[in-house]
Parts: sequence; structure tokens; C-alpha cells
Amino acid sequence: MKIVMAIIKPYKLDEVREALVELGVEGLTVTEVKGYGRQKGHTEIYRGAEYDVKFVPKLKIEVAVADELADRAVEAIRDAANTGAIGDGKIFVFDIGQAMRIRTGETGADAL
Amino acid sequence: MKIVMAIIKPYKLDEVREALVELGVEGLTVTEVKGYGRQKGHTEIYRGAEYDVKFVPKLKIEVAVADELADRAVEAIRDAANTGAIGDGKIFVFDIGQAMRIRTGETGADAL
Amino acid sequence: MKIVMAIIKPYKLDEVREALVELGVEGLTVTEVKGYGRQKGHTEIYRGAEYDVKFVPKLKIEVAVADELADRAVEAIRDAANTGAIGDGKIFVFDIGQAMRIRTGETGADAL
Amino acid sequence: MRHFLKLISILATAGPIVAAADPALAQEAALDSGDTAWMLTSTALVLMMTIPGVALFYGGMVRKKNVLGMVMQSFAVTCLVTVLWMVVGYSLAFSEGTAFIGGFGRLLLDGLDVDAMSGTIPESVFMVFQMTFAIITAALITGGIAERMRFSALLWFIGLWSILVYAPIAYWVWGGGFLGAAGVLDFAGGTVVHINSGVAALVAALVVGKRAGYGRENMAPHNLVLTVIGASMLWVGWFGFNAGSAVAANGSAGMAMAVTQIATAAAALAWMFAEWITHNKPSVLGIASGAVAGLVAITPASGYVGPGGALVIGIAAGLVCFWGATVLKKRLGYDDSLDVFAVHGLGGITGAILTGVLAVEAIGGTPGALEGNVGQIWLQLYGVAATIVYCGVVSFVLLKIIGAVIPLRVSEEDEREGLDIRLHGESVT
Amino acid sequence: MRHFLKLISILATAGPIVAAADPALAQEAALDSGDTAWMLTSTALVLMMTIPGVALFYGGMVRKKNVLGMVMQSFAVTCLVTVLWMVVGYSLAFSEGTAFIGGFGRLLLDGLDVDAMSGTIPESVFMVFQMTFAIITAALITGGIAERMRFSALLWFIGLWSILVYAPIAYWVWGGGFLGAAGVLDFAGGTVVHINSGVAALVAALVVGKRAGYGRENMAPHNLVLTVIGASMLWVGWFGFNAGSAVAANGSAGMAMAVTQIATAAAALAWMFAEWITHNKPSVLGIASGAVAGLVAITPASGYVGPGGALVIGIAAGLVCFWGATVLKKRLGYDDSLDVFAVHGLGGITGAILTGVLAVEAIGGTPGALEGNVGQIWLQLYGVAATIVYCGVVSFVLLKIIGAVIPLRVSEEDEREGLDIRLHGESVT
Amino acid sequence: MRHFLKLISILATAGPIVAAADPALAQEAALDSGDTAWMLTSTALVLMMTIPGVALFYGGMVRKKNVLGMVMQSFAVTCLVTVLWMVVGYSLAFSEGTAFIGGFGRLLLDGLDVDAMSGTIPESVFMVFQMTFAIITAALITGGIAERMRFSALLWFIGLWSILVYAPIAYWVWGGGFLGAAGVLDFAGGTVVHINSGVAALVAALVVGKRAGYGRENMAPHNLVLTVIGASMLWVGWFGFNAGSAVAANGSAGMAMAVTQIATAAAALAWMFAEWITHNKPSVLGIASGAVAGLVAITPASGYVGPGGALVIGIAAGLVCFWGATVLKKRLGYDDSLDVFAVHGLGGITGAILTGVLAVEAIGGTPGALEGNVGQIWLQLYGVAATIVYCGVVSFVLLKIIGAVIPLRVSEEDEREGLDIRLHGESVT
Ligand SMILES: Nc1ncnc2c1ncn2[C@@H]1O[C@H](COP(=O)(O)OP(=O)(O)O)[C@@H](O)[C@H]1O
Ligand SMILES: Nc1ncnc2c1ncn2[C@@H]1O[C@H](COP(=O)(O)OP(=O)(O)O)[C@@H](O)[C@H]1O
Ligand SMILES: Nc1ncnc2c1ncn2[C@@H]1O[C@H](COP(=O)(O)OP(=O)(O)O)[C@@H](O)[C@H]1O
Repeated sequence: MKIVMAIIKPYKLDEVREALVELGVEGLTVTEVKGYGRQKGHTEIYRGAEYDVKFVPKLKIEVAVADELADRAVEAIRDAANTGAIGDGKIFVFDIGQAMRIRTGETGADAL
Repeated sequence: MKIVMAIIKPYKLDEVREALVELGVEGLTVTEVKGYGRQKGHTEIYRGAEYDVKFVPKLKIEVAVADELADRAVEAIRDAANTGAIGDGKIFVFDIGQAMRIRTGETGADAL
Repeated sequence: MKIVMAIIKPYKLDEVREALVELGVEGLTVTEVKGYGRQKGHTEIYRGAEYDVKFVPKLKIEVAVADELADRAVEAIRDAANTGAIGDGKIFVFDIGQAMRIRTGETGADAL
Repeated sequence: MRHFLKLISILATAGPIVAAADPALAQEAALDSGDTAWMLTSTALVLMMTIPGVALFYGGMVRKKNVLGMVMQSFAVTCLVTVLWMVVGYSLAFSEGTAFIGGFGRLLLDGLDVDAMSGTIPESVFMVFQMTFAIITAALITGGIAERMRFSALLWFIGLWSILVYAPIAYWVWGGGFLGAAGVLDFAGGTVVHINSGVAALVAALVVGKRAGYGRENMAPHNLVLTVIGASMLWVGWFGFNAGSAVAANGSAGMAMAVTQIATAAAALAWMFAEWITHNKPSVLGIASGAVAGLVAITPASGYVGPGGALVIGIAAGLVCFWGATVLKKRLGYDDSLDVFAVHGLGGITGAILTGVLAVEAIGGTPGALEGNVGQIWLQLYGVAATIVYCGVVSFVLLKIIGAVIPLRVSEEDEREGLDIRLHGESVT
Repeated sequence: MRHFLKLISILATAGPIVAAADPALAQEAALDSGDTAWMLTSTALVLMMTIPGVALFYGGMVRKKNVLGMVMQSFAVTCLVTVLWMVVGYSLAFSEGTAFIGGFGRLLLDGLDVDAMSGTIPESVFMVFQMTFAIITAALITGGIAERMRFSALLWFIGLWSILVYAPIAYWVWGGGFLGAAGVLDFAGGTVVHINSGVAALVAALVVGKRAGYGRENMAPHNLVLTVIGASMLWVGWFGFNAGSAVAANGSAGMAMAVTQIATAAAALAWMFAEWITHNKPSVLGIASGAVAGLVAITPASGYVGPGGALVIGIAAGLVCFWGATVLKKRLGYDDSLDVFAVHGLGGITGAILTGVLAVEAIGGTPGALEGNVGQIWLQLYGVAATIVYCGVVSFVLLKIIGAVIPLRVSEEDEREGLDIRLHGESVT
Repeated sequence: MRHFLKLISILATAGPIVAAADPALAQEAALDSGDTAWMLTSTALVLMMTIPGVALFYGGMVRKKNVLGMVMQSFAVTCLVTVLWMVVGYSLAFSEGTAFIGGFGRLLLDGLDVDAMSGTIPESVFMVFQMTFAIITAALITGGIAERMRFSALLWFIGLWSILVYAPIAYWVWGGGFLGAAGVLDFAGGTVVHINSGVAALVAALVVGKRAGYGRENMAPHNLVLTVIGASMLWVGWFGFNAGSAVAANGSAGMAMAVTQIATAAAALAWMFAEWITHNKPSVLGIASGAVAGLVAITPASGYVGPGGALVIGIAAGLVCFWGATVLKKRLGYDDSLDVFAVHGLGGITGAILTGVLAVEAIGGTPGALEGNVGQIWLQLYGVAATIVYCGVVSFVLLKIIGAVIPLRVSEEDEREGLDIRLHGESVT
């Protein structure tokens, strides 16, 4: 099994979720994060003081999938999250050794 | 070493933490996340507009443990977080190649 | 490729980011987390009720780097985040199988 | 009531000759410290309705990324209208003129010195009291174009609107103009303030267009606690608005306060139960919206009806505005973001008409249809129609002209990222 | 003081015969615009104490998932009690009746027309002023059952309670009933408002039961900034509450305001230092709670004591209520979520008794124990006991009856997820 | 104006002989219920300026970890100054004394009984009204040392300061002291309140030192919605501050309200446009700061200038304070965290001087330089200088003495983690 972890623009969440669900994915977990990268932040001004806000709000999506689904999940996320603009984000994939559904104790692909 | 990463219901945090501490775990890291899965969200109504909130608040726990502790940590989390109801969450386990304690520079199992 | 994941004290973020940028890292992702460990939390008192807040605010930094950069990234983070006080945090490193830049579809080290 | 007092004050301050000629009149124009105390207070209360009242009521309803931009609009409108009112608005609305517009006698407040009187209170107080009405009317409009209008375009629109739409309509009803003369009843501003702002907001929402993602994306209010604070301050401040419109601390003010309280509570409960029945849950946004609907509807009636009439007006307003915000708006498909038209426009119309039905001669001096004076309903409709037509047309033209010079909307990227950061360089953490 | 004024007003408005017979009395009943101005203002201030005052004071103390439900309760209670007061409450509390309950002479505000007077102010103003007291008393109760009571059951309870408990007790003390007649001193509502709401909240907390997880889970207040705003508005509004209870703008009102300010500050400091000493840190919740405790305790005394007495009452209230909220509550183990009993119940009792000790004849016309009138303490205890017993019993019975028909509590799942989403379909982001 | 009234009231209450001797004077001292109503209201309004006004205005500007500590300071200062004012402050500021300090005639409010008068209002009301001025002046100072001062040291400083600095300066100007006698004009507290607090805050900021990380770390305001609420309440409450300083409900009060409104709006717009031009974006913090700058600057002038003068004062204050907060502060490098000196100090100086220029004899009885009385400018500068020197020196000495006993600052760890958790054991989630 693998975890596909993607950093995306926040307003793309619904599209990404729908794309994954279409693939047959039944669950995923989302975290609010701040990203630093090529996309620039903004400047805030308070009376005399200027603050460069270097980080941009992003969402991190983590979805655990069976090995055979991983590539299609990556493609699905890419298609849904791609706008062609700087800051669209990244996708990383890594292996997991075990998965368990807490409610039932099922493990492996059944747990997803 | 491994990282055991669990998605749980928020109010189970204290029980899970205590179960892990009993096992000898000395640290862990918690993140507020939103989960999508079999458990349904809710509907919010504002004047005429209805919004389906598809995501449910969850907590993600990450705990790095020595290899030999991993299975027991999974069991401990499962026992503490299980309510038998849909949405209890998942546990994933993956390998880490290195760990370091920033303060001392210790690495490996000593760092945990 | 590897992901270097560090739990640090919040006010160290800027120093850590700068240290990584100096190394040539071009992006990273930050998450607000709460940590449990040797560093104690605090007690809050509300009228008669006392609540032990067991968790301490921390930041989690995730940075994907080419294999050859991983060790230097760990060192850089360590140097920047180290204050010598309890609670400075941890660094974990794990392998990723794939990385993709959503905007361009580039993969591997080019995606970072 | 109000323009009557105003007339008296104009007569009374018309010069020492008049005053000397008629001692009874002169006496009416003597300063009453109690009336003055209440009007000073009312002025503070009505200012509080806009800042922080409307600012919070609206600020809580937008998405978090736009909250500062939203409260900024109420605050900036307050400042802008203050200066314009001093320069020209007050003169156009309350100095002697034709049937349609006041004159330039009070330009830059010329002649408004420390002894000038308006009835039993200093004219300075009357001038600021009326200013706070001009302010809130303008601020209410910002709810219609929330989350997308360019700040500079908004300032131009509001500035011109307050001179070209608000001042004339205030004059028509209270300043000595044709609607007041015809006998249209509007105690505290059902037409002047609420129908006026509701129509302007609707026109602006249509001209500026819908928010990006409207109907698809989640645009839920980010913090209804702010909205409840705002609604509460509107309610409390409205005592100054309605009871203050008696321009005296007397039985008329007392009764205006009583009916305001009753109608507001009734409307809030009506909306709450209507929502509870139709959507299964009573919401805090619903009850707060209902309260504002009740406040709006009782406004024109507050010096003319009794407690029973207030109950009827409240229930009617709660139901009509609920229908407007949940059914009508959906059906017509416009994006009046914070329902200014549904609450202030429809609420104002409901109140204006029911004033004609429920007015009690013993209270405000004019009987309504229930006391046999059916014609009052037609008079009220006349006032409503005049306001809707004039406000609608001029607001539309103004927006088109401004839009030809500056874009009315922010860029899509600004809208996406939020007005707070993009327009004002600030954010709430 | 108040029921005395009320009596005068009843006499004075009893008919032209009386008035004609005694010109001095007739003069007392003439409208005073200054008094009216102050009472209009006071009414606005006391309404502000509940919305947004109590709403925020309480809203900040609950967990985030329940904040909208909490402010909703204050808002809905305001609306409900307004309508009930208009329909029947005012008549039961302030129209002529027996020793125990008023009559039906003012049902639906019958006869309260625009010229009706109450002392030197319009009766309409007096009626709304008193309404705001009925509102806040009911709203205060919601702190006892916060975070778990079913909204519909709460509305039934509050509605019946305001008719069957509040109105009679108000009548006993101020409306012409037996407690006032006996000489019990309660200037602005120590018994009627505070002991009453405190006892009702305690009974409700016991009957409804503890919150799920109470004593184990972290139930820390989610946003004390809201609580401080609420406490501040309570403080400011309380000038209307206490100084307004003089029903005039005179020296009595001025002194009531002065002693209110002093007692409040003293109580806040007392609580703060007590906490600083015993728990090592002065908390903002502590100082705000202390201020409210002081406001509560000075309430019955405010027209009767001087600055020195106020200082004593403030310090005593701060310490007693601190002890109640931190020691007594723990020992007895009930879950009065937001300490309504500790602050309003105990604070009210402290104030009622100390009024008997510290009253100054030269100020309010009645001497206290320190001036030799020891019996006043017993009278005060009599008032306290009557209120506790009647309120306790009727509140209990009401809750049991309602609970037999509708569950008083939400389901455990609703409680876990929060009232905002589950009962009202909304959330704060 | 004010000390003039005060003198009258002292004369008038000096004993029955005086009163009997001069019926005209006696009549002036009769209670006026309208004036009293307005002063009761004004007192409530000015209290609201501090809690929740200043508390929120400041609370929103600090980082989230310090917001409770910040609002706590305003709240605690309110309580502390209340008690000290009652004990000694009022006596020192307003009872008969030398040219430099009042006497002990009103220690513990001795002799201030329910019938004591101050002009046409009860002295109790005058005493509390003045108390609210002492409160806000002290609370304003906390902005200078925000986010780093030890709470206990702050209480010591504020307590001593209010006795040793505030009370004397209030006496100099309003209580019968040498500045008032010399003819320095300060209608509502430009020197006494604003220059005073601004200078004290600057001195404290310098003595206590910069915040850790100042100039390097992001110290952006965490929630400007709170700041806007605060600024709005300051604005609304300022009607009580300025129009209340007429100590009557009359034309002077009315004109004071009008000029307050105009100057505030003008200053807010001036700051907003200045920022828009120089930093490309109009910020909500900017417009709110500008409004406060305008309120400050019109304070000394409010009973003396007309609408035109108000416009000039407003624009000048907006620009001067904008420059102070954005340019001067950067250049001098001090860390006056929330710009108390730039807004209150510089705004107060601007207003004090322009009062000397723009005063209109027909309004306040004294002509300004524009009406030929150039000497008034020198008088105003004299008042400014006396305040700056005395306040600066005594504040400095006080801080040095306190700092020798208790550390003025929290530990660096406390500062890092935030005052909320470390000093008060609470946090906002
Ligand atoms: N090396 C990295 N490791 C972890 N996250 C990264 C890395 N590089 C970029 N990111 C994340 O991806 C986001 C987008 O990256 P950015 O460089 O701005 O644009 P793009 O992906 O289009 O080149 C960043 O905001 C950050 O959250
Ligand atoms: N494939 C997955 N990848 C990542 N997270 C998942 C996945 N499936 C479920 N989750 C997480 O687990 C939570 C619980 O899953 P859900 O399907 O609702 O219930 P259950 O685990 O009881 O079957 C989800 O809210 C989500 O956060
Ligand atoms: N085994 C672990 N797994 C995951 N995170 C950990 C682990 N141990 C510590 N942490 C994280 O590192 C932080 C610092 O750890 P702590 O024990 O307080 O201090 P130190 O790292 O200096 O020994 C914790 O707050 C927690 O977030």
C-alpha cells in the first residue's frame, strides 16, 4: 500500500476529492498547511510596519491506496489540481507497511 | 524505526495518549485534520442556502517508535480509539530511515 | 528522494527556512501541530477548574529533497532549531518513491 | 411627525419677528434640556448602529478572507457621509427649497450656530441626528455587493448616492417635500432609509454581478457571533432611531420604543419558527435576521401604531422577509449577498403599507385603514413607489457611469484571495 | 424606593378626581422630560446587558462548538419574554391585584395608551424598562444549563418561568405585593433578578444533570475576549439598571451610579487578589467574574447605601462569590456550568443582607443595622427566603413537568458534536 | 468652561448663606433633570470607551498570545483607578486647594452626599463622570508597554501615576489650578487626558524597553475586527466625553457633538488617503487610527470651535498622527507598541494648539488667533509644555523607583510564550 500525499491550492479541494472518489477511493484526510515555494506570499502593512508573509495557504491531502491504484491516484489529483499557475503544488508517494481500520481491526487493502 | 500514524476521533485523544505512554512511548505529535470517509458530515443552512459539509473533524497522531514497539503501539491505539462506530479512523505504519533529537543530536532509537 | 520531517519550536521557523534555502532547497510545507514530550505544558485555571494542557504548540516542517541533500538538510535544520532547551524537537527522514510538480507534471528531483 | 416638528422649528427660527409675534410658538422653540438629553443620546445610539452595528452584522456573514474589507466599508462610509452631509447633504435635505429638493441655505452648515434651534433642541443636535440616518442608509447598501466590489468604486458610488438619492428622498418625506406634504407617513425612515437602501443594494448587486463561485462554492458566514453582536447593537440602537424620531422625550417616544421592542421580538420569533418548520432547525442567523426585519418594518409605523399593531407588523415582517431571503431570492437568482433587499427592502415595504392599515389616530394623529381611513394605504403605496422608482433609476445610472470609468469589481484573483489581503493589506489570523 | 414611586404613580394616575383634589400630587405626575430621557436611555442600557451583554459573557465561556447555541439562547429569550411580558407578564407584575399577584388590568397592555403616566415618565417607558429586567433575569438562567439543554425545552421552561416565577416575585417586591409592603429593601433587583435567576439556574442544573465528561474533559472557556466584552457591557448597562431604578434623573440616581461603580471595582479587585493569592495568577475570567459579582451585590443596595457601604459590599461580594465558584461548587459537585448560582445567587444574597446592615437613612430613607435598625436584617432575610423557596419549588416543578413531555437534554451525540451544528445547523469557523 | 462650571458649583454649594444671598446663583445650582440625564448617560458612554472600547482597540492589535493580558490591563486599570479616585483622586483633583493641587476635603468622598450639587447636576454624577476620565487616561497608557510589562509592576505604576500625575494635572486645568486660571483652553481633556497619556506611554515604552524581536519578528495585529469594534465604541462613547464636558444638555453640548463627528471623519479620511497614496492600500487599521486621532485632536477644541474649524483640526490630526506613527516612530526607533504617543500625544498637541488658532468667541466665549487673539496660541503652548514636562518627569521617576523594587518586564520566556498563559493562566483558542 502507498500513501499519496499532495499539496494543493485550497479551492481545488472539492475537485480533487471528486476525482479520487471517481477512482474508487473511499476516504482521505486533509490538513491545512502553509507552503513556501516559487509562488510569492504577500506584504501586510500596519501603520509603519511592513511584514512579508512568506507562506501561502495550502491544503495537504493524504490518501492511502492499494499499490495498483497509486499511479492513477497521482494522475487524478494532478488533473484536478492543475491550473498551470505557479503554486499548484506537489504530489509525493511513499510506501506504508501496514494499514488498519480502527473500528473493525481489518488490515491491508481492506482497511482503506 | 517506524512512524505509526493514526486518524482518530478528536475526543479519543487523551485515552490514546495514555495508552501509548503506558507502552513506554515518550512523545507524539498531533495535528488537527478533516476526514472524508464513510462517516457522513452534516448540512448547514444559512437563510436559503444549504451547504453540505463533507468533512468531519479528526485528529492525526504521529508517533515514532522503535521497530519492535510498532505492533504494540498499533494495538494500543486501536484499543483506545475503538468505539465500534463508523468514523473511528485508520492506522498506517511506515518506515523511517533516521531520527534525531534536535537538542542533543542523538540519533536512532535514543532520539525518540 | 526523501522527505525530511522536523518538529520544531514555532519561533524557529524563519531561521530554519533560511538555513534550508541556503542549502538550495526551493520549497517546504509547514503545519501547526501540538506536541507531547519531555517538555511540560502548562496549567490553565478557570474559576475553580484547573486544566492541565499537556500539549505544546509546535510546527512540523516537511521538505522533500534529493537523497544526496538529505543529510545536509537534517544538519541545517538541527543547527537552526537547536537552543539546547528541552522541547527543541525531532527530525525524521523517510523515503519517497515518487514526486511530481502538479503544474508541469515533472517528476523526480526536477519536481522539488 | 418629524417634518411637522421640523416645520415648527423652521417657523420658530425664522427670525425674532415671528418669535416675538407669537409667544406660544416662541415657547415651543425654547430649549428643553430633557428633549436635548434624549436626542444627544439617540444620536449616539444611531451612530452605534452603523459602527460597530452594521459593520459586525455584515462582517460576521462574509467569508473570513473578506471580514476586514467588510467592516472597513461601514467605517469608511461613516466617515465619507459625515463630511458630505456637513458640506451639502444636510442643506439639501433640511433647508428650505422646492417641493423636490432643499436649498443651499445650510451649505457647509452655514448659519448653524450654537444657538440655532430645531423645535426644542439645538439644531446642531438635529443635524447630527439626521446625519447618522444618512450614514446608516449608505452603510446598509454595502451588504448587497459584499465580497466583490472595488473599494474605490464603492466610495464614489456611496458618496454620489448619498447626495443625489438620500438627501432628496429625506427632503421629500421629512424636509418639507411633496411626500410629507401629501400625508405619507414615515415616522423614522421606512421609505427614506430602508426601502431606499434595499433597492439600491439590489440594483448594485445586479449591476456588479454575482460573486465568483456563487451557488457552487461554500459561502457560509464565517462567524455568526459577530453577526449577533451586530444585530444586538442594531436593536439597542434602534431605540434611538425610532424613539429618537419623536425628537422629544415624551409619550410619543415612549410608545415608539414599546412598539419597536414588540415588533422586533415578534418578527424574530416568526422567522425562527418559520425556519424551524421548513428547515428543521432554528438558526441564530435566522432569529437575528428576523429581529432586523422587525426593526425595519416597525420603523415607519413606530409613532403611529399601538402594541397590538406592532405585534401584527412584527409577525408579518418576519414571514415576508423570511420568504424573501429564502424563496424569492433563490427563484430570481440574483446575488444580493447579505439580503439587504429581502430584509430592508421588503421589510420596509411591509412596514410602510401596514402603517397605513394600522395607524391609530389617538397615537400619532392620523387614522389608518382599520379606523376607516382607507386612503392612507394608497398614500403609503405612493410613497413606496416614488422611492423605489427614483432610487432604482438613479442608483442604476450612477453605477453605470462610475463603471464606465473604474471597474466596479475587483479582479477574480483578488476575489479568490480575499479583499482583506488584496485591497487592504491586512488579515485576521 | 421603586415600589414607592410606583405607588405614587398608581395613585396619581388613579383618575382625574385624585389628581384634581391634590395639586401637589398632580404635579408629581406631570411628565418630566429629563426623567423620561434618562429612563429611555436606561431601558436601552438594560436591553444591551442581555443582547449582547449576557450573550457574550456566556458565549465566551463555553466550548467553541456551543458558542452559537449559547448566544442564541440569550437572543431567543429576549424575544420570547418580550412577547410574554406584553401579553400577560407586565399585568401580573405591575397592575393592581392581591398581596401575592397583580391583576389582569394591563393584559395585552390594555389601557396603556400614549398619555398613560407612571410617576413623571410615560407608562410605556416604565413598561419597557421593567420588561428588560424580566428579559435579563430569564437570560441569566441559561448559564446554569449551558452546553446540554434542548432548545425547545428551554423555551418552554423560560416562557412558563417568566410568567409563573418572575412576574409574581417582581410584584411582591415592586408591584405592590407583600414583600415591598413589609419593608424589604430591593432597590434594583437583588432578590427579584439575581437570587431568583441564581436559584432557578441551580435547580435547572441539578434537574438537567451534569455535562457529559464533566470533571474529566477539558471544558475551558474558548474565548474570554467575548466574555470581557460581555462583562464590560453588563457593567456599563448596569448604570441603567441601578441608576435607572431611581426612575428619575436626580441625586438618588447619581448616588446609585456612584455606589455601583465603586462596589463593582472593589469586588473585581477582591476576586482578582483572592485568586492571585490562592492560585498564583490573576485571571481575566476572575476579574470579570468579580466585577459581575459586585454589580449583583450592589443591586439591592444601590439606592440605600453610600460610597463606604459600597466598598464593603463590593469586597464582601468578591470574596463570597469567589469562594462559591471555586470551593463550594467543587465541594457540592453540581454542574452549574457558568456559575450563575455562585455569582448571582450568592452575590444577590450577600447584597440583600448587607443592604439591611449598611442602609443609610439620609440616602434612601431607611436606616440599616449600623444606624440602629437591626430589624432590617431580618426583613432582608425574609425577602431572601421567600424568593429562594418560591423560586426553587416552582422551578423544580416546572422542569419536572416539561421533562415528562420533552427530554430536557440533547442526545449524547448532539452534546459531543456541539449544539451549534446539531441544534442550529451552523458553526463558527 | 468646565472649571468655570465647577467654580460656580463650589460657590453655589458653599453654604446656604451664599445661596440665599443671591437667588440667581441659587437658581443656577438647582438640579436640572435634563442636564442630569445627559450626564448620567455621558458617564456610561465614557466608561464604555475604556471597557470594552480601549480594551478591544488595543486587544486586537497585539499578537494572539497576548490578547487576554491586554484586555485584562484595561479592565484592571478601570477597577484600580475607580477605587483610588474614590479614596483620594477626586479630592486632589476637584476639591479646594492651592494653585497646584486640590485639598483633602473630599477624601473618601467625604461630604459628597445625595443632595450635593455640582452646577445643575448632582455632585455624585460629576464625580463619577470625572472618574471615567481618570480611568481612560490610565488605560490608554497600557498601549505603550503592551506585550511585555509585568502585570504587578503595571498596577503599581498606574495606581501611583493616577494619584501623582493625573489628579494634579486635572486640577491645574479643571479643578481651579493655575493652567485654567491662566486661560488655557481644554474643553474635554486634550492636555489632561491625551497629551498626558501619550507622554506617559512614551516614557514607559522607553524605560521598559523594546519587545523581544522588535523589528525582526512579525508582530502584526492578530484581529483587527476587535480593533474596529474598539474604535467604534471610542467614537460613540466620545460623544459623552466631549458633549458631556458641557456638563449640560444644551447648545454647547450639541455643537461639541457636531464638531466631534466632523473632525473624526475628516481625520479618518485624511489618514486613509495618506496611507493609500504612500503605501498603495487603505487599511482598516489606518482608518480606525485616523478616527481616534481626530477624536483626540478635537477634544480640547470641542466647546470652542465650529464645524469649519473641526474640519481643519481633523485633517491636520489625521496627517500629523499618520506621520508620527509611520515616519517619526521609525526614525526614532522607540517601541511604543500601539502608538499611544503618535496618536494621543501628537494628536493632543495638534488639537491643543489649533484650539488656540481656531477658537470662535461666539461659541465658547474665547476668541482664537484667527479672531485676533494670537496670545491664545502661547497660552495653549504653555499648557502643553507644563503637561509634557510634569508628566514626563514624574512618570520617569515613578518607573525608576518601581523598577528598583520589582522587575518592570516579564522574563523573556514569558514574553515568548505570551502573557495570556504565563501571567494569567488562560488562553484564547
Ligand atoms: N521541496 C518541497 N518539499 C515540500 N513541499 C514543497 C516543496 N516544494 C514545494 N512544496 C510545496 O508545494 C507548494 C507549491 O510550490 P511552488 O514552488 O510555490 O509552486 P510549483 O509547485 O507550481 O512550482 C509550496 O507552497 C509548498 O507547500
Ligand atoms: N484511504 C484513506 N486514506 C487516508 N485517510 C483515510 C482513508 N480512509 C479513511 N481515512 C480517514 O479515516 C477517517 C475515518 O474513515 P471512515 O471511512 O469515515 O470510517 P471507518 O474508518 O470507521 O471506516 C476518515 O475521516 C479519514 O480521515
Ligand atoms: N516519539 C515521537 N514521535 C513523534 N513526535 C515526537 C516524539 N517524541 C517527541 N516528539 C515531538 O517532539 C517534540 C519535542 O519533544 P520533547 O520530548 O518535548 O523534547 P526533546 O525533543 O527536546 O527531547 C514533542 O513536543 C513532539 O511534538
